[in-house]
Formats: sequence, structure tokens, C-alpha cells
Amino acid sequence: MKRYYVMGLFSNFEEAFSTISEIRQHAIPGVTVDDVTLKSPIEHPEIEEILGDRGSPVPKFSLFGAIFGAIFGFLFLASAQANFLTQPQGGKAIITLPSNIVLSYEMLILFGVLSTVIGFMINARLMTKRHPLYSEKVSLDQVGVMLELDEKNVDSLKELFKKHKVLEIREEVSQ
Amino acid sequence: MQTKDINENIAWAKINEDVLRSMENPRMGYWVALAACVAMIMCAVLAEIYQYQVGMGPSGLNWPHMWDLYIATFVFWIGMSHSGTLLSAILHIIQADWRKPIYRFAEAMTLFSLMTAGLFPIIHLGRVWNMYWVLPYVSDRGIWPNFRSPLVWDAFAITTYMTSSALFLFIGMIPDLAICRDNARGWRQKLYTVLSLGWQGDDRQWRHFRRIYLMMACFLIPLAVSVHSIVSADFAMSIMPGWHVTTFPPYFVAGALYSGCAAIITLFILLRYFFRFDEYMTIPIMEKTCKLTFAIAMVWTYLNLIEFAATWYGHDPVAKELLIQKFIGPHAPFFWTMLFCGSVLPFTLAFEKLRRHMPTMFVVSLFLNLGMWLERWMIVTPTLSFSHQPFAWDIMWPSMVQWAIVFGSFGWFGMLFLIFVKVFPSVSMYEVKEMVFHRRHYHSDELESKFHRRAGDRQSDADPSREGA
Amino acid sequence: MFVSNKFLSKRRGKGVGQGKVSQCLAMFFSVLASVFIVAAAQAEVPNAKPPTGTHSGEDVPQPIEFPHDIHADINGINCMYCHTYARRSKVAGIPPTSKCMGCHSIIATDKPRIKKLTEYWENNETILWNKVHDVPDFVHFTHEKHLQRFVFKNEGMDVANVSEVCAFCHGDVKKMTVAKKVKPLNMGFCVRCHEANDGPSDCWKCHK
Amino acid sequence: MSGSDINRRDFLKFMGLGGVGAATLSGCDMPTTITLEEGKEKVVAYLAPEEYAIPGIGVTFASTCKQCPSGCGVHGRVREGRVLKLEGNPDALNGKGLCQMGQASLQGHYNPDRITQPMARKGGALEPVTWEEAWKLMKEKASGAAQGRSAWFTGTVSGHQSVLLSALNKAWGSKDHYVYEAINNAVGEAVNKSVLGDAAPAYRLDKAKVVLSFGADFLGTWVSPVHFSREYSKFRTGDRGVLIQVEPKMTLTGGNADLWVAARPGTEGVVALGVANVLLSKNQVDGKQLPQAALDVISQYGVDKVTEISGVPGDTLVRIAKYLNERSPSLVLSGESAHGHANGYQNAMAAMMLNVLLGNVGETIEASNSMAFDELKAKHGNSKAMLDFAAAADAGKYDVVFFTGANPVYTAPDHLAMAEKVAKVPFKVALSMFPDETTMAADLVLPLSSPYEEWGTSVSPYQPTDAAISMSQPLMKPLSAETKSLGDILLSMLKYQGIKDYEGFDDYYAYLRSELDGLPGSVKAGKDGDEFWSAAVQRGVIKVPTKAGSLKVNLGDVSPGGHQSGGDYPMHLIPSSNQTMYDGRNANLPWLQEAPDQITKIFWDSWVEMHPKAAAKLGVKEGDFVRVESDQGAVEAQVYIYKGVHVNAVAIPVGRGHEEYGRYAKGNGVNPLKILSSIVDGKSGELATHATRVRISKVGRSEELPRLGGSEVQVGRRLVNTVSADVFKRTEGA
Amino acid sequence: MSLKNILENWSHYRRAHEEGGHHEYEHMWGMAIDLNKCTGCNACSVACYAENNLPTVGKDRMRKGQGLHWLRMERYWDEPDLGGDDKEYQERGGSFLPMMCQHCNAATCEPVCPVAATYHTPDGLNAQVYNRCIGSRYCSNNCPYRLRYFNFYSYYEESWPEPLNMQLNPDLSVRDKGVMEKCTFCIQRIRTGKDAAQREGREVKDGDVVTACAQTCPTEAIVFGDLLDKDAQVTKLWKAQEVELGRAKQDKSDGELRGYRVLEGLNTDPCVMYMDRVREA
Repeated sequence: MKRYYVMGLFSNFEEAFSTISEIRQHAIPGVTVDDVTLKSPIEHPEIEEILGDRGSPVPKFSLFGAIFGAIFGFLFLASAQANFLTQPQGGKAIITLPSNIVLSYEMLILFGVLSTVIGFMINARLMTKRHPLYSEKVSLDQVGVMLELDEKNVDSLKELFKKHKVLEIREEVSQ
Repeated sequence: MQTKDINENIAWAKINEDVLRSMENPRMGYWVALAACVAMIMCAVLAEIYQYQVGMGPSGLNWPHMWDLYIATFVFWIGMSHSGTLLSAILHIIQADWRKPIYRFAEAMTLFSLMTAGLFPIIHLGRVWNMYWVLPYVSDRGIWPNFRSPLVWDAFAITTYMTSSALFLFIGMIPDLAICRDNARGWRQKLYTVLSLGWQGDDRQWRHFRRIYLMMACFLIPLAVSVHSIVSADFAMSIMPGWHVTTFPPYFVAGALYSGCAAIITLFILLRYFFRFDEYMTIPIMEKTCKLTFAIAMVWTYLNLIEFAATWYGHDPVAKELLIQKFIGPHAPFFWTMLFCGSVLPFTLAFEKLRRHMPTMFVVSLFLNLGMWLERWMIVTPTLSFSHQPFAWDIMWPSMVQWAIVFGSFGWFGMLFLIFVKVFPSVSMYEVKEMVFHRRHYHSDELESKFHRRAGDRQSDADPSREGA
Repeated sequence: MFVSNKFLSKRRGKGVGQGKVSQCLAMFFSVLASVFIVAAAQAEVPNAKPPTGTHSGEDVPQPIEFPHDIHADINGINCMYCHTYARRSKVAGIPPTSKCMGCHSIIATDKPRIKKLTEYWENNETILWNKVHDVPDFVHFTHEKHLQRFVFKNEGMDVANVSEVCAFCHGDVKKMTVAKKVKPLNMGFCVRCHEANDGPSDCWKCHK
Repeated sequence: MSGSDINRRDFLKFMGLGGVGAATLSGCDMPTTITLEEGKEKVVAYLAPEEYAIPGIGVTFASTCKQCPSGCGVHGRVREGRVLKLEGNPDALNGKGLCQMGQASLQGHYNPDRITQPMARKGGALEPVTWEEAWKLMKEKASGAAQGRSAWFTGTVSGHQSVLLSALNKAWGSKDHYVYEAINNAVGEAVNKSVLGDAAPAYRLDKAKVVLSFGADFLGTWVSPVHFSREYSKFRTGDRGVLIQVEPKMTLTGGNADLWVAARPGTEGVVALGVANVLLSKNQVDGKQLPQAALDVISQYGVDKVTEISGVPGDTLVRIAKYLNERSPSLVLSGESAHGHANGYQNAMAAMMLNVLLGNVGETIEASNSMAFDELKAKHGNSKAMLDFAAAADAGKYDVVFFTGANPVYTAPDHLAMAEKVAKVPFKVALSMFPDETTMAADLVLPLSSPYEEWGTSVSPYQPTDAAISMSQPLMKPLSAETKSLGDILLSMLKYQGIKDYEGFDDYYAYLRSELDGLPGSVKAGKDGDEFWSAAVQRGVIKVPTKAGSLKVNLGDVSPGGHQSGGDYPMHLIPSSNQTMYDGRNANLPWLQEAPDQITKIFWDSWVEMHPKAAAKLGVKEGDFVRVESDQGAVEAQVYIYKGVHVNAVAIPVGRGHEEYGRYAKGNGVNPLKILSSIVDGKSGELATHATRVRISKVGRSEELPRLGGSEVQVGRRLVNTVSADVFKRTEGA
Repeated sequence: MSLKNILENWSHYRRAHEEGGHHEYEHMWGMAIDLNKCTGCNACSVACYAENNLPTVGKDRMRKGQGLHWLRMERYWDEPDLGGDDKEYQERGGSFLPMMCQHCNAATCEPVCPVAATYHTPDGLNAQVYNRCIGSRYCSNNCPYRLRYFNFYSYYEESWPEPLNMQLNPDLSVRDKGVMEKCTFCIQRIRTGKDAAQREGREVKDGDVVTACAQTCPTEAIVFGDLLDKDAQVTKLWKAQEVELGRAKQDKSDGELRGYRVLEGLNTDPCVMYMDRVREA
């Protein structure tokens, strides 16, 4: 069976949200709220209440990156110092904690940030091609609700959209 | 009298339109400014070429003044870089949404100040061509940089800070770059398509976006503090009188925030005027910035005073002698100018009338910046002039080469900033939309407005028709 | 003894251990880590006792094409017979013309190169040789120390003869006519050998 | 490692300049120059080296420093045929020490402005000529000079050079040999001669417990500074002696004094009399050593009168007398600033009187160990020679004058018009290393080799402990093949004159060897021929048996002489000499130009020292230019203000302000000698260098003083702590 | 670069090398300078120029403070002599203080060098490696004695015109622009002395190594030697003055000893001991 992408553009969040609410209440059989993708110019502050809490692993990346950065930083510095051909000592120890802590701290942040960014890139599916149904209006002032669904449900979805004062409906065959 | 941070009825489309308009069709004035900046850079480049070929001699540096304007200006630019990212991150975390119209250019300012600042430690090196030896790279010679040196810490810190704040700026700009992509043609479209990384505003992207933005803000606050503490370590880790000061880390951070805020005010006014961003860079936001600046100025003043007191009542005769030299010695005119600009002048920010008067604020902010620049100079040079060994006491005046490079650094910063405002949106469109949306739907602003409202203002505020939806 | 010396020889290349990390992290960090660790480990591979490294030297024109092979290899003359200062001075020294003439006033006097030599000698003219093995001026290399240790004390070395020691840095001169630079003679080259053989690690030994 | 019995001549012949590893220059690099191109540098193969000459290892050879008349022994470190560094010769009078002038004499040797070939005046300008042409000119002009119409004008000469010079003069029938030194102790020598019968007795600082010095800068420029510094070191250790310096401008010695007393210039004799007065009246010193005439004079100079004349406070006089009385033996010296007056002789005499009164003669002033060979003794210069020469040249007495080792055109005051007078001599020959003022005024210039390129012997004018002949030997091959040593030139001239005694010698070296071979067996200590020669060359000095001297005491008139009023010129001018520029001969050595003056720390330029009160009166501050004007002219220089100069005096250092003399000397500073008034010391006839009166005016220009150092005081940092001598003696005293 | 190395030798790497570290040194070159004998004649300074290839920079650069003089002779006037106008003249001369690199054991310059061009050698010397130096000049700023000098220009051409360059000592580099330099205690002489001793198969003894300044000093005020050598003159002088390495403030029992180290309170632990100037009260 063919599957379709259908996107409706709404003039504001209220209309889009009421559409999604109906989908959530199984207005269309076989279509759940998890199939919904909301496209908006900003992030609605209460979007979890509508779409459900979908979670984000980005902070875990941050944590891993930071821990790795700190450990790697310290070991890197310590091994460099321990194997330094000639040590400038000036009456101090060879592996110096104050400086290593400062530098490990910088490494912690650097790796934390890099890892966070990479986590974001991966999780947010950036650096992929835009969806064929992407509308420029979404970046302007309209809110898009997109679903991937079976052919049989397309019409009922359109109905639903229209019910909620959709401005425009686009559809595309899913590959 | 405008009291709202932003008019919540402003239409989203208008926001896009206004900001995008600011990015196109540079007027004659823009090109003149850009040419002026390039000319300034050329001064510095010529001076640097001369210095590179002849040695550090023409810079007028001497024994015992091994550092002077280069390092002072380095600290100045590093300081200036602090407000953008740090304020943006802090205000983001505490959810002060008035940051939204102004944080973009502030962050850009951070990045460009850093790019300027990073040049100075390189320029000041006697053997520039070997500067990469500061970096910890693996070589078969078995030698590494000296990780004890605060200059190496600087290299680490600045690299980290530059990377992180550039990413912070860039990540925060992605939705806006998507807007630009959607509206641009030609080379700009290609550029924005690449830069926007395929942003399409779907909920998954927004969800991760919110987390990363928060995480990065969390990283950046301690980072920014650590970076300037490390810069202060260049001085505080030494044993020189006037440098070896325990209050230096907070003092430097306060000074950095201070000069950064002052620079934000300057650029705020310029952008507001030239790009007609009156509706976004509103006077209430300006006022908030001014209040913040005033508070930081007072912190800075306090740290100054306790440093004086600690030195005066301390038992280090060398440091005390230096303090006396600062007060009445050859550097005294600059020292008192610095104190005047840094501690007295900010009191203008305490007056609402003055705060709301843009020309005054523009001039004041320039003087605040001057004061902050002098502060750095007065940290670096008097210590070198009057250190432990009285035989090595000396005074010097920087040569034209140093001045040219310092002068050129402003051109460099200006050029980067000018290019930025025409290539990237200098006001965050999506966040202003958020702000407007937020205020419209949650009325958080209303309470505040009531609180501030005065009888005479009621009329103008009560007329919603003026600000169309 | 200087503190870091004894540890220098103990270095063995092994990367810094890593725990299990998620797939993505592993991918990302392996790239980064390879920059530091892998390269570092490779640089730390312990050397064989003679220094390693090669260099393809150019042919250096000399006023007289001195055939090292005939002297050192075919006739088996000890290197220090001609480079007589090597064991007692920083510089190895070029043999004085008088030394050449010591033999060549009798031997092979009809060869063109010897005629050229004789001409120099008779005109009381010094021969200006072109320097092949040159190090930067801030490097103060001492032949004496190296020869005393590796030839005369034979410390830790199993060296059959002098020319083998000389070959550490000068290559197999026996097989050359005019000497050619076949070793890099850069700092890494020196340092690796110093590490392998517990040489001094004080910068001021060579740079001052 | 000193040179053994090797044939140094062969060494020099075979040792190419540079040697192995010729270019060892340039340390750190620009990125462009780091690549080492193989075969770019040259390696020199020796022809036939000596066994001891190992490239890369320095060899030390002994020689003699000629940078000032003291003639210290040096050891030169030679590597790859280049002399790199000089050290003191421990066998010589100066011991292992060497002063900065001696250290810097290497830069004279390697000076880029050295004359490298003969020059002759052709149509107004000096142009290079060959030696053949030079000799031809000599033949035409010099040899043709009538009997007695030639003269030599030299600096201090001694040893076999002096012998040859006398022989040459004799051959030419001329007695006129002017020996000139701008900085000299001639007045002191005259007094010594008259009182003690010995012009240069030995001053035993090491024995003295008090040294009272009237302007004798024995640590700086007086007589033999390195030797005296060594003595000073002994004087200061153990039972530490007291040094009191009375002078109008602080010299290096004054800078080390326990008590520094500023006396009005020219009144040092009065101060000495005042001290004697106090000693006799308050300290009950027995005056029977002194003749009655002297006692009469002393009694006239009570404390109040002395204070009035000299400006030295009464209690200071009492303090000086107390030191002298309490600690014995003492030593009273007089030097430049006391001698350089119309009454300089009396000043020196008054100082000598104190020595007599305190019984120092025989105690701390001993008879010198005069050498057995009179002909080798140093002919020590004075400034009377220059005055005499000026008069003779003006009178057209000479057809030919030879100049060497002295630069009268530079050092002579303007009133002598030395340049014009020299110009009156029809043919002037300068034998010189450098294009100095006198050399540039000559008609024929013969290039001399440096002291480190030539063989020679010399004898120091001051021979306190042992008499010795110092040997000079080449430390390296001459830098220029065209230069010749003075000895060689003299020998050639003698041969040219057809003096038979010298015809057998190929060169000066051969002459020297034969002369030294001819020394009596007592000197040669059983060695002979090559053995003695190599021992002499190796050690650098030949100790010579001495005639035991003796001192008499015959004190002359001690009355201090009149004190002239300045009239229009209220201030005294002190042309001070110091160890950097000396009399101007060091001005071409960049190390010494850059070495700060020991007291003021000023370099590369001249300055005017002023008392703060005088400066306040004039309204000038440090760095302002002032014009110092005498009846003979004026100079302008920057002011340095401190309390180490008499309030009525200004001091300008001697030695800068050259008009010629190479790139480092030319146009640097001013020459205060030029504006000296024409005053001479009444008794000795010496030029009264310190007697000039000047007036000072503001110029209105100001510039930062070229001065090293910031703060003049320690601002309480106690970098140099001072402890009292009592403590020192208690803990470390002998 | 192994973890094992770090873990096994952790205690070694973490030990502060200031305490009891001296016994690890092969030598500890030090000086004793008697200011009672020093006359301030400056011979040491010029000897240093001659030995160490120091360029002369000319009047203007010298005035600007761009000169190089590893050993500078400082001269201070006594404060009472200058204070007020009540004294018309100075009663005493100056206080002369020859200042060369103090070779601090806890040198402030060493930890701040970003590229470790300055470090401590096994001879107890504070080394400066010219070819590693990148010219950040931090070390000079952090030297309380201000004893480090910077090559503001490339002096080779102008300071040593032919044939003046032939005097240059081939045993050490001629520094180019952008490089920090300072007194090395005549490292080339130390090397030569040690090499000679090694060649003769003996230990280095007192007098084998003499710095240029100590050798030329006419009053023998400067004494140089190995502080670890008990028989060395310098060691005896230090002992007599009860000055010890590793102690910031010397506890001198009777308070009458003259030995001290400059700016001792900064705890830099220099290897140069000075002895007070002595003057009659």
C-alpha cells in the first residue's frame, strides 16, 4: 500500500494543536500522535503537552564529552609532562596539579561542547536533505502538521485539517 | 514613553521582513565604514610587516617594558568578548527574555573580539613564525609546551572559548539561517543552504535544539569565567607587584563584563540607529542593559577599592610603592582617567532620563570602553615600570607601531562586524518571534508594565492600534 | 643524575586506555584521539641503538673529488687517521694538506686528482672544502664526546670498528666517493639516539 | 696551555684565518634561513698545522695590553687563528684581573675603522698608496731633513721600541722626542722627584690603614688602576682601611670612599694644610719631621680659614685628622684634580707634606724597584711635552715630525691651535692604527699593526714590586697584510739611514731575539737561546733584577699658592677622565661607548655634571642642554644632576667629541679639553687642566639623558646593604 | 607516553623538587660577590660583552632601554645622602651592585615560559635555549631582578661590522631578533672545564671553571664555583656567611654576617650570594 506524506499549514499554534489533539484521540484510525511531525517557526513552550515528551539524549552526549575531555585532558598533559625531554622545574613537581586542573577543565568544556554539538547534529537529523513537503512558510509564520500515513487515511486527514481551518495542504508519495 | 520590552502584537512576518531587510542593499555609508575599517587594518598590517622584518624594536618596547599595549589590548578585547556569550548564556538560563533581540550581535561581538584578541599574543611574539610551538603537538623532538605557563593556558582557553562561542553563535543562528535560506537567492541561498544544515523547523529539531542550547549555555558560563580568570593568571601567577593580586580573577571577570556591556550599548545604539531596529532594540531593553552595566561597574569599583586597600594596608612595600606611583607617578593621568571613566561616569546610568537618551548613552559607553582599555594598560605597564629592582625603573611611551596595531585592531573588529551584519541576521528572528509569542500568550510583560507604568505614559501604551498586528 | 634521564629510556608506546563509550562517541573520539595518542605512540616507538632516519643528500661538488671508498674501504684506513681531531675536539677536522702529501708525494702521483692536490700544496694554498654535514649554528655538536663513548669506551655498544660508529650519523662513507649527507641530522634524529642510549637530555648540552 | 716552544712564526703562516668551522655566526633563524644547504659553508683545510693547534680548542698566549700606559699583561685565548678574549696575566703586575679598557682592547684590534694601508696626502686628501710609494716619499721628504730638524711626538714608549727610537733620533741628529700623555701624573712625579728623589715610588695601599686621596683616581685612571684595584682589595679586607677622597667631582675612587669630601677646585693643598694643622694642634702629632718653614705655613691655616677657602667644613677636617691620627700607617695621594691647577705643584707638595708629617715615607711609600736597563725604561708622557712641541712647531723648528701613539690634535686645547701648528710642519708622518685627528692631519700615514699582531717588549712606567719587561707576541696573523709594527718600521728606517748596527736584522722579531739573547745571565736564569726566549714568550714577562732604591725626604715649599677669582666665569670646569674613554683613545670601541660611566651611568655621549643647587640656580633639570663657556670657547651637553660635584664646579668627561676616529667615535659628545684656558702649573710647566673657569647658560633644548638605570636610590629595598666597618672587623677582620 | 609510566612513577613526578632536590644535581654553580671589594669598575660587564657575543646597540637604542648587558653594574646613592637639602654633598660614594642572572633554584622565569625555552639544568643553572625561544618575553616580566634581555633587533650586521665579527666566540650562538637572553654563568666555559676534566679522567675541581666576570675582576670580588664542592672557595664563603640554598630567609644567629641574597623574601632561592658593603660608620 502506498504511503503518503501529508502536511497542513495552519496560521497559528492553536489550530495546529487542536488538529493534533484530535489525532491523539484517534480521530483517524491507525494514525497516532507519534506519526505527527510539527513544523513551526518557533518552538511552542508547551509542545510536550501536545506531542508528548519525546526526550532528547543530547545532555548525555554532553556528559560523556565532558568526562572524556577531562580525563583525556589530564592524561594527555600528564603523559606529555612525564615524557618531556627536559622539564622546566623551577622548584616544582613535574606533573603539576594546578596547571593540569586548569587545562583539564578547559578540555572538559571543549570536548563537552564538541560532543554536545555532534550529539545535536546526529539526533536532530541535521545535515540531511530537507523534506519534500517543507514549506518556506514554516519559517515565516505558519505552523505545519505533517503525518506519514497510509493512502486510505489521507482523505480523512484532509478532512480533519480542513475542519481546523487549514490554510494549505500538501501531499507527497512516500518512497 | 515606551515601557514594554517589545510590542507583543508585532507580526511574525514583519519580524522576518525587518531583519532580512537589514541584511540587504548596503548603503553608501556602509561601504564608507567598511573602507575606513580596511584602511585601519592596513595601518596595522604595515606596522606589523615592519615589526616582523626588523624585530620588536620599532614597537618601542624595552627593558623592562617587555609588554605594553599589545598585551593590554589583548586583555581588553578578551574582556570585551565576555559579555556577549556570558550574558547571553546567563540570561538564557534565567529566562530573561529581553536578551533575545540583542544577544545575536552581542555574541557576534564576542566572536570577533576573540578573533581580534587572539591576534595580539601572536603579534607580540618576538618570533611570530614559531608561534605554533605553544600548541601541544606531537613532535619527534620530544619536547612539549610548558603546561605551567599561563600563556599556554591562554592558548588552551582562547581556543576553547573561540570554538565554543563560535558554535554557540552558530547553533543559535541555525533557525534564522533557515529563514534566510528560504528568502534568499543566488550565492546567498547557496551559503545559507549549507549553513542552515537542513533545518526545517520540525519538532524533533526544535526539541534537540532547546536541549543543546541549554547545555551550551551551561558550558559557556563557567567557560567564560574561567577564560578571563586564566587571562588574569597571566598577571596573578607572576610575582610582580601590582600583578600578583589575589582578587585578580574576579576583578578581571567583572572588568570583562563591564567592558563587554559597554560595547553592547555602543553597538546597540549603532544598530538601532542604522538598521532602524527601534522596535526590537527598544529603550526598555536598553535600560535593562544599562542597569546591568551600572551594577557591574559598581562591582568593578568595589574590587578596585579593595585592591587598593589590601595593597595599602598590606605588608608588601614594593606593591605599595607601585600603588603610590600609580596615584602620583608618570602614569597618574591615565590612572585617574581610568578611575573616572570606570567608576564615576557609570553613575550617569543610574538616571532614567540619561539612560533613555541615546546620544548620551552612546558617548558614555565610548568613555566606559576607554576607561576599560585604560584599566588594562594601567595593569600591564606601571608594574613593569616600577618593579622590585629600582635600577630597572623606567617609563616609556608606546611607539607609533604599537598604536597603529592597536588602532588597526579596531578596524579589524569593525570590518568583521560590518561583514557579519550584512551576511547574518543581527537580530535573532526566531527568538524575537518566541518573545513576542510568549508575551502575547502568557502576558508576563503585563505585570511588569503595570509596575512601571506612570500616569503620563498610559495613553501611548493603551493604544494598540499604533503597533499593528 | 638528572631526574628525567632514567625515565626516558623506559618510555614505551601505548595509548591512553579508553573505556566503553557509545558508538557515536567512539567514532568521533577515535578521530580526535588518533591525532594525539596514535601519533604520540608512534613517535615513542623505541629505537634501535643507532639513530634512525634517512635523508637523501645532494651531491656536493668539491674542489677535489676525494674518493672515500678507495681510502677507507679498499685500503682500510681508519677514519681518524685523517679526521684526526674527532677524538679530542668538537670538530672532526679536515686532514691538512700536509697529511695528504705525506702519502701522495710517493703514491699515485700521476693521477689527475693528486696532481691537483700537489698543485695546491706547492702553491701554499689552502683547500676550501664544501661542508657536507652541517648542523645549524645554534647546535654545538661535539665529536669528542661521541667518539670517546662509542669508540674508546665502547659503552653498551657492540661495534666492530670506528667506521661503524661514524656511520651512525655519516652513513656508510666507505661506499661513497665524495661524502654525501644520508642522515637527517635533525633534532629528532639526535634525540631518539640520546633516549635510546641514555644520552644527556639537557638542552644546554647542545644549544647554548 | 700557554704556547710552548714552538715556532710561532710558522704557526701564523700556516694558520689560516677562520680555520675549521669558519662561520659560527648567527644563532637563531628566520624561517627562510633554517634550511641548511649542503655544501654552502666552507671548511678550511690547514696546510700543515702544528700539533698543539686543535681546531675547536682554544690556546692561550701571553701578550701585553697597550690600551693605556700601565701596560698590563694579558693572556689571549686563540681559536682557529682568531684571538677571542683577553684575560689578565697572573704573572704580570695586574694579576689575573683586567679593566674594561683592557677587555675592550680587542675591539681596537678588530676595529672596522683600522687603517689597512699607507696613505699619502695628494692634493689635499689622503689617498692610499703602496708601501713602496710610502718609502719613496719618506726618502724624499724625511731623509732630506736637515740635522736636528725632525722630531718624534709619541705617547708613552718603552722597551726596545724606545731604544730604536732613540737610535733613530740620534741618527737624525735630533734630540726632540716629545712624549705626551693627556692623562698623566707628571706633577705628582715632579713633586716625588723633588721630595723623595724618586719620580714613581711604590704606593703600598695594601699596607695602609688610611688612604687620604686628593683627587687621585687610583681605581680609575691614575697610574696603574688594575694593580691598585688589587691592592685596594687587600686594603679593604682584614684590618680594613679607611678611604677618604677629597676632590671636587666624584671619581670612581671617590665613589668607593668611606668619606667623600668636596673641596673647591684647586684648594686641595689648603685642605691638606688644614688637616696638618688639626693634626698638629689638636691631635698632638709630632711635627719634627717637617721643616720649620712648613710648620709656619701650616700654622697659618687654621680650621676656619681652611673652611673659608676650600668650603670643607671644620668638623670634616677634624674627622679626617682623627682617622689619620688613630690609624697608622696612612697614605696620602694626590691626583689629577689636585694637580691640574696653576698651583697644582703646591697641592701635590702639601699632600706629600702630610705623608712626611705622618711618617708614611718608607712605610707606605717605598722606593720603586727601578730596572737595571735604563734604555728600556718607559718614557712616560706629560702635557708639557705638548706645550713645548706646539711652541717649537709654531716657530717652524721642524721639517719632519713623526706622530705615533698620541693624538695631540684632539687633546690639545683650542688656545694652542694645535691643528694649525701641526699644519706648519712641512711633512708630517703619522704611524697609526686608526684615522684619528692627528693621523688625518698628517701627510703620510703608515698603518700600524695592533698590539696583538706584533712582537715587542715594553716596560711599565710604574714598577712597584718587581721590575719586569713585558713581552708582546702576535696572537694572530695580522688582519691586513699591509700593516707593520712600529718596531719593524723603526728598524727599516734605521736600516735606511744606514746605521750599521741594525743591518743584520731581517725584522723587528730578529732584532728582539738577539737583544733578549744579549741580556745578562742574571736575567736569563740559566736559560739560553730558544729556551729563554720561549720561556719569556710563554710567561709574558721577564722579571728583571732591580737596583735597590732609596728615598730621601726633602720637603719643599708647602704654601698653597693663590686662588684666582673667576671674574666673568664663576664656575670651575673639571674635565674628568674615566675608565671608559680614558683620554679619548677608547672612543672607537663600541663596548666602551656602551659601557656606562661608573658613577653617572651615562653612555655614548658627553654630559655635564652639576650640583643640584647650581642646577636650581640656573633653572635646569636632568637632560637639559647647557652651554659651558670659557674664555676659549664653549661646548654644549646635557646636564646630569647629583651631589657628587662641587657646587661651584661642573664636570665634563674627557674623551668624546671626536671629529675623526672612525664610526663609533665621530660626532659623539663634546670635548671639554678644547675649551681649556691657557693656564699652566707654575712649577712643573704642565697644562693646568682643571683650572679653567666657565660660565653656564641654558640652551633651552632638552632630551632624555642616555643613561642606564631608573631609580638612583634603593627606595628601601636593601639590595645593597651597608654595614659598619666595626661590625666587619669584629666578624671578618684579621 | 604510557599510562604505566605515569602510574608507576607518580610519586616521583609529583615530588616538589625544591626540597632536598639539590643532591640530585651534578653541580650547583654559584657565586659569592663581596660588595666590600667591588669598586663598580665595570670590567666584569665588558668582559661579559667580550665572552658572550653581546651586541652593542648604539646610543638611541640603548637609551630606549633596548640594550643587552647580561651583567649590569647597578649604582645606587645612599638615601640619606639624597634625602632633603640639609646635606650639601654626598658623604660616601655609591653602592655598586653587579647584577647578573641569579640562577634561582625556584626561578620565577621558568614556569611561565610557554615553550619551556628556559628550564633548570642538572648543573643547577637556569638555562635559556635561544633556538626554542619564541619571544613572548613573559620570563623577563616575571623576573624580579629584571635580568633578562631581549633582542629587539637583529644585531649581527650592525654590531659586528667586518672584521669585528671575527671576535665572536664560536662556542655559543649569536642571538637573532626576537630571542630572550641572559647570563649563562658562561656555560661554554663550564662545558670546556668539564670536558677538560673528563678528558683527564678526573672530577671537576675548584678553579677549573671561572666565569669571564670572575676572572677579570681586578679586586677579585666575584668568586665562582660549585656549591656542592665542599672545598670550593665559594662554598666556604657561603658557609662562613651562613647562607644556604633552599632557605628563603637566612637565619643568622648573631645578626652580624654580611651574606644575603637579593630580594630573598621572594623565595626565588638564587645561587648568587652578595656580601654587604662595608663603610666606616
